[in-house]
Amino acid sequence: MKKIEAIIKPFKLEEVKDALSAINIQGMTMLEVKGFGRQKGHTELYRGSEYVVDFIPKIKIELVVADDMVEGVIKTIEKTAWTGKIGDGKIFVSSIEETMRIRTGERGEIAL
Amino acid sequence: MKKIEAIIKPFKLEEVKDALSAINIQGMTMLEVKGFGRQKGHTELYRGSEYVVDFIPKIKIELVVADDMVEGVIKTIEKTAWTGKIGDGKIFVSSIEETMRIRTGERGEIAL
Amino acid sequence: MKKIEAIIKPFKLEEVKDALSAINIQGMTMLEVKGFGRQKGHTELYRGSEYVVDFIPKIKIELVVADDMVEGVIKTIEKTAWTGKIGDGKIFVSSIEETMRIRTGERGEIAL
Amino acid sequence: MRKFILLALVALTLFSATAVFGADAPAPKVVNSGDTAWMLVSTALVMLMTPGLGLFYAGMVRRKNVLGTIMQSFAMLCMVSVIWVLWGYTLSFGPDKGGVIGGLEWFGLSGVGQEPSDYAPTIPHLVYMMYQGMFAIITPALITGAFAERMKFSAMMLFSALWLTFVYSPLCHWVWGGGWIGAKLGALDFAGGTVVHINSAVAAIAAVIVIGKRKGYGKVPMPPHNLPMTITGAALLWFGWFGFNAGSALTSGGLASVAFVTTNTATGMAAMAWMFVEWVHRGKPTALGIASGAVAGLVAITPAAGFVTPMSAIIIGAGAGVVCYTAVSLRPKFGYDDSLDVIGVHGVGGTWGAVATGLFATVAVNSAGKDGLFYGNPGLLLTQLIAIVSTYVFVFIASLILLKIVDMIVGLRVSEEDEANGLDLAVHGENGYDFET
Amino acid sequence: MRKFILLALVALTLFSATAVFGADAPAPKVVNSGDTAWMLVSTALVMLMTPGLGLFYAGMVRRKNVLGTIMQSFAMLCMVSVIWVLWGYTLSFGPDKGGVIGGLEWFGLSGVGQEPSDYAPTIPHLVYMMYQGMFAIITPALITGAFAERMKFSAMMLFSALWLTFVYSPLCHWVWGGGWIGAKLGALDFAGGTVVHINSAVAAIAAVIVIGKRKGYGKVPMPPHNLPMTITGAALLWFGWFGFNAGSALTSGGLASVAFVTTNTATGMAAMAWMFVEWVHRGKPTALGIASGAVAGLVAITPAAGFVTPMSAIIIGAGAGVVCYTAVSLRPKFGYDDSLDVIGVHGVGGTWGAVATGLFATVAVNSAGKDGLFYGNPGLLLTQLIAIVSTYVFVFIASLILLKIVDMIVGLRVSEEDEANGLDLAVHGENGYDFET
Amino acid sequence: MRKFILLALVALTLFSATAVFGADAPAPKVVNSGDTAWMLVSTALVMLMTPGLGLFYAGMVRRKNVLGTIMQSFAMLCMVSVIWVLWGYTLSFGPDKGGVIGGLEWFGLSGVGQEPSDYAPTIPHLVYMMYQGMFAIITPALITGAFAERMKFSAMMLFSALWLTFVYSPLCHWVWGGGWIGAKLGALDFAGGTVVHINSAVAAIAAVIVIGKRKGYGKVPMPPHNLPMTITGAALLWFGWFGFNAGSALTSGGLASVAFVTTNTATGMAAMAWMFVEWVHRGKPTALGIASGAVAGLVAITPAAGFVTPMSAIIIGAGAGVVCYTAVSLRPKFGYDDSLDVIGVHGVGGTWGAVATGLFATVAVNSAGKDGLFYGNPGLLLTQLIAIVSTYVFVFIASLILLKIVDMIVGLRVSEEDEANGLDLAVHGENGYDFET
Ligand SMILES: Nc1ncnc2c1ncn2[C@@H]1O[C@H](COP(=O)(O)OP(=O)(O)O)[C@@H](O)[C@H]1O
Ligand SMILES: Nc1ncnc2c1ncn2[C@@H]1O[C@H](COP(=O)(O)OP(=O)(O)O)[C@@H](O)[C@H]1O
Ligand SMILES: Nc1ncnc2c1ncn2[C@@H]1O[C@H](COP(=O)(O)OP(=O)(O)O)[C@@H](O)[C@H]1O
Repeated sequence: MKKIEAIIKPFKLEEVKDALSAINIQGMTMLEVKGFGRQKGHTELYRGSEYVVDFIPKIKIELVVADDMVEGVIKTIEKTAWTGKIGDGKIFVSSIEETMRIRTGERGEIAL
Repeated sequence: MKKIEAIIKPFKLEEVKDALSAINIQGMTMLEVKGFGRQKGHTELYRGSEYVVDFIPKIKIELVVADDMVEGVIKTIEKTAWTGKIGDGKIFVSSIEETMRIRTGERGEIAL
Repeated sequence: MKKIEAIIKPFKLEEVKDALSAINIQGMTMLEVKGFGRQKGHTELYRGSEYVVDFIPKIKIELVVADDMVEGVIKTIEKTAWTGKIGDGKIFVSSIEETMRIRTGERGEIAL
Repeated sequence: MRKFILLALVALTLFSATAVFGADAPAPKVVNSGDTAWMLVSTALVMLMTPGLGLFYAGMVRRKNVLGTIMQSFAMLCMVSVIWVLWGYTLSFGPDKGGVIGGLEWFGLSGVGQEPSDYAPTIPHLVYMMYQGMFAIITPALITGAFAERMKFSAMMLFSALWLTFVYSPLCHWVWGGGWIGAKLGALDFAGGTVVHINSAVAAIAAVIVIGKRKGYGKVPMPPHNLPMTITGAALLWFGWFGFNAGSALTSGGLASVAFVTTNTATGMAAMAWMFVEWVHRGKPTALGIASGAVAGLVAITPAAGFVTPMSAIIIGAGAGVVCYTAVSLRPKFGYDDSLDVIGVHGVGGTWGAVATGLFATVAVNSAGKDGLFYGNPGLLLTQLIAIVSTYVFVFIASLILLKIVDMIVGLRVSEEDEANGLDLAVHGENGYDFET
Repeated sequence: MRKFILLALVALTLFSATAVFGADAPAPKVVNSGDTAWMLVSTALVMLMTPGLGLFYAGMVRRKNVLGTIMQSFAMLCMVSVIWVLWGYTLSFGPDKGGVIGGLEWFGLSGVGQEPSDYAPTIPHLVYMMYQGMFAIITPALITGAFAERMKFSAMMLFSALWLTFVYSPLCHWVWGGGWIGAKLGALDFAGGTVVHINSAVAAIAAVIVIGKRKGYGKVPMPPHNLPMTITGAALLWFGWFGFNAGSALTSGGLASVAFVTTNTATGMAAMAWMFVEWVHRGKPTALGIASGAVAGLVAITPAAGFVTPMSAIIIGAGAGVVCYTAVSLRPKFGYDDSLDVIGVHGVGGTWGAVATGLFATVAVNSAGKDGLFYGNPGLLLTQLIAIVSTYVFVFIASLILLKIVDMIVGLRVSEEDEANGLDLAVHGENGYDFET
Repeated sequence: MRKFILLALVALTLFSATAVFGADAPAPKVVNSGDTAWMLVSTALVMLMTPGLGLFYAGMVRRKNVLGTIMQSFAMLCMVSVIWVLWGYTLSFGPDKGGVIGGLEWFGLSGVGQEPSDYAPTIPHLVYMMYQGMFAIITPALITGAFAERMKFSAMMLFSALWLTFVYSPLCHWVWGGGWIGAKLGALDFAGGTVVHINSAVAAIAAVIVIGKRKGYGKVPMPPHNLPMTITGAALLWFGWFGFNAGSALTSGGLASVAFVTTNTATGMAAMAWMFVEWVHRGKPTALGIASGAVAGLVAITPAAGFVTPMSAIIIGAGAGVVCYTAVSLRPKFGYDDSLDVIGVHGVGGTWGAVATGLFATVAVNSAGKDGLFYGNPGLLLTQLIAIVSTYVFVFIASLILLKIVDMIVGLRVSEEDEANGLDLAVHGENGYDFET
């Protein structure tokens, strides 16, 4: 099993989620994060002064999937989260060794 | 060392934390997330209209533990986070290669 | 590629981020978390009663870097996040198998 | 205390021989401290409604637009405060020019002083002017709910300044300033059903047609980001509305009392009605529903407040809850994106209130009013309908023209990217909340 | 109004032969514009207290219950606004029937008009009615703090409607409507220590007994989710309470001033007292503490406000801060779950205030009052105690019965799962905040 | 106004056999219900400003200090409410001792009762006392913005109690209590430009010098955590300021109306000016900017409100927006950390307002006032400057001394660690928000 972590622009969440549902992804977890990267932040104003805010609101999606799903998921996220502008985000893939569904105690891919 | 990530129902946090403390877990990190899964979300109302909210508030607990603790932790979480209803959540286990305690610079299991 | 997760005290974020920028880290993701550890929480007051709050606000920084950067990043975080008091936090390192930049579709270290 | 002095004077005058002023002479215009106290307070209360509206609206938008939304109301308070004393008041209430508009004689408040005016013979003219100014402030602020989350701030400001001058001021003059609707036609509008609510809602119709929908409207959910803020706003609106409606008596006494009671009663009833209809319809009573119902009730009772009995107010309120609920719950069926339901609440509620005034008004409550249909006078209903329809037509056309002009000058809408990122950051360079540090 | 009097006086004096009214005749009931202005404002101020209470309470609950909590107060404002004009006012203040209840003669406000009543001879009867209505609104809203985070909304509504009819209305009649406690026994309650605070707190006792604890109470922490909201609510309560207490003079003059000053002084002192006691006891001065202390002070001074000197108010306030702090800090020791300390603040504070009135009242402040124990009249203290105990007994039994009835009809408590998920989503289908988009 | 009628009647009765009181006798001091109603309301409005200020300030600090900040204002409301009735009022307004201070004759309000005083002959002395008390409450609360996010709560309390006694009370006496600035020098300060705004800002200068910068100031961003809260606070300030300025007429009539109108007009104009200057300077109109501009306008019009025309108010407002914007945008250039710009807004705005009073005042508006430079009387400007400079010198030195004393006794500043963790948790043992459960 693999864990896919995708950092995307917040307003793309709905689209990405729908596209993942469409390729039969049944579970995922989402959280608000702040990103720092090439998209260099923006200036905010405070009583006539400017200050740079480096961290930009992003959404991170985490999904654990069977190995053979990885490529499909990555592609789907790439397609739907893409705007072509700096800051579209990243996808990271890593290994998951064990999974359990709390409700049933099932383990392994069946628990996803 | 292994990292255990558990996604649970928010109102179970206190119980899970206490049970983990009881089996001598000395550290963990918790964050608010939103989950999408078989528990299919709920409808919310807005001035006479209904809309479906797919993402449900969940709590994610992350703990890094020595390999021999993994099974005990999983069991404990399973037992205390369980309600038997859809949406009880998942546990994912993955490998951690290195750990450091910032305060002391210690590395490896001793740093947990 | 490795993923470095560092849990630090919130007021150290700015310093850590600046130090990481200084060693040429181009991207990272940050999120608010709550930590439970040796730093045993604090008491809060509510109308004459005290209750213990175990979870303390922390910041988690996640960065994925090329393997040869790991040691430098860890050192930098250790140096800047350090106060010497309990609760300075942890650094965890794990493996990332694949990375993609959504904007360009690039994969691997070039995508970081 | 005062009574004793009066008694003493009476006793004295019993021996005297001359009268100060005859009973037949026109009522002298003297400032009454009690009336003035009430009108000063009412003015302050109505002022508070605009920031209250800002909270009401801002709680319903997405987090990324909270400042952009709250600021639209706040900016109306600031900008119209200045416009009103310069040219707004004189256009609306200055010496009548053919029933159409006020003259410029009172430009910059020239001639508007501490002495009472004909509009309100017991309070300083300045208080009357300021009280009316607060109505001029909230009316364009109400419109902003329709195009929330996508309009340029510069366009909003320019449009509002023009609209205040070319739509609000004439209409206000027609109804209250000696113009044709109030003085000649004789339509009743106690506190602004036509001037404030129908007016802003019809401008809202024009705006949503011209400006178009929010990106993703109808596809992605756009949940309110802070409902406690919205409820707080509704509470401040209710509180301030006592000034709006009971203040419209322009004196402190029986008429103000009636308006106060009808306002509170209709509002409570409308909130209950909306809540129960939604409960039956959707299975749950909502917090946004009860708050929205209260606002619908406040809107509907506005034109009627000083002309109807408290029992009629219950019916007016119940009607408002039901028809406004129906209107907003049908909104998704229409193609337009009236973000915060200005049309459904202020348009529908305001129209219902104006019609209801034609039904329930009675001279038993206010001898300066008229009897409505249910008190044997069908004529008033007709009058009310003429006033309503005229307002619709005038406001719609005029607002449309102004919007087109503004669109040509500065463009009405922010870029797609700015809309996606939110107005707060894109337009104002600020972030509503930062809970991290 | 005043103008009319002057004109009338002039007209009469022209004939110079007869006196208008003899000095010995009962004071004529004429509307005074200044008194009316103050009472209109006071009514609006008391209205604002209920949403203020909603904020005060809602900030203290967990996030998942914020709307459910704020809505309980808001719904009281809406529902009681209607009930009051229909039957609440006449039951409370209608023509007395044997000292026990008001008759139904004023059902639907029939006979309640723009002329003054015997209750307040210088303001329109409608204003008096509405002012009293605002008290009837906030009293059941106060109770909701006791069963917050677990009661069904439907049950809360039904209970409140019944309670208003069968508990509030009679008690209010006894104390202020010509019933046995006020008119016969002669107990003093300037602005509602018995009628509002003890009343709601005793109902709260009944409620927490019947409804039981929140799941996890005493085991898991239930921290307040938004203390700035609570402090904002406390500030609005303080502001509105000027209407509550100083408005209870029913006129604008010296008595209102005294009540205003005693209210502000006792409140400041109680807040300081609570804060310092907690500081000593727990090592830190808390924001919730100072806000709670202020509310305790407002409660305690309520029955005494128009009967005591500002210096006595300092003592009353200090007492309130200390006894209420002690009461709420002992709460965890008792087995009951009074979620937001209605009993500790309103019950204990209200009782202390009613007793203190018996100690500190002086006719030097208010000639319509009485002297208390410290002014040489131990009788008043006894009278106050009788009033307090009678209220305890009546309200407790009656509330218990009503709760049992409601429990049988709709059930008092939400399901365990709904309680875990929070009232907002489960009962109202809404989410208080959404800071993500 | 009413007084004039009465006088007229009296004059007439002079032809009759007996006169009640001669025209030459001093005006009788009788309570007027309308004036009293307005002053009761004004007092309540000014009270609301202090929690409003708490919100205004607390929204601008970081989340970890929200309670610590809001509580500083709330604690001022509580503490000064008590101090004022004990010794603050008598020091400020008690019988004059050599133009320097009030005597202790009215300690504990002895002799301050329901009858009018010489300060305000138509309202109860108690109302005048309480109205002034609300000014004494907000002034030290204003200072807290300067040292926000780092001062010990205990030190803040001690400093404020001393400062109220040794700085506020004398200065207030000098200007309004019969002391040398008002009664002898003849400087004009309608509602507190000197007494409230310059006073607090100069104390703020002393405080930021003594207490030093926040850790990280100028290096790490310290963004406001809740701007909707700040805007809500600004709105409450605006609302309450009607009591502050129009209430300073001490009667309900023409003068109050003028002050009301100038206040609203200057505020709207200042907000627009600030917003547009920032828009030009930084490219975007900000929500914090428009709100700050409104406060700057309120500050600047304060000393002038009852002495200038609405058209002058526009100029005063525009000036306030521009100069205060300039001042705060230059702040980072100065080495001091005035956290929430007390100096830039209240110091600069208050000074501009006091100067502008010397320019624009006219007896055409207020016969009890004076003509300013632009009405041919350069003397007033000089007088104003003397008053301003004297205030600067006295307040700066006295505040500095008090701060040093407090520093020696309890220490002014929290530990570095407490500052890093935030005042809420470290000092008050509380957490502002908890959105998790
Ligand atoms: N090395 C990294 N490790 C973790 N997160 C990263 C890393 N690089 C980028 N990110 C995340 O991805 C987001 C987008 O990256 P950015 O460099 O701004 O643009 P792009 O994805 O177009 O190259 C950042 O805001 C950050 O959250
Ligand atoms: N494949 C997955 N990857 C990541 N998170 C998941 C995945 N599946 C489920 N989750 C998380 O677990 C939660 C519970 O899953 P759900 O399918 O609703 O119920 P159950 O755990 O009872 O099968 C989800 O809300 C989501 O946060
Ligand atoms: N085993 C662990 N797994 C995950 N997070 C941990 C673990 N131990 C500690 N943490 C995180 O690190 C933070 C600091 O740890 P703590 O034990 O308090 O102090 P220290 O780092 O000085 O030993 C905790 O608040 C928690 O967020």
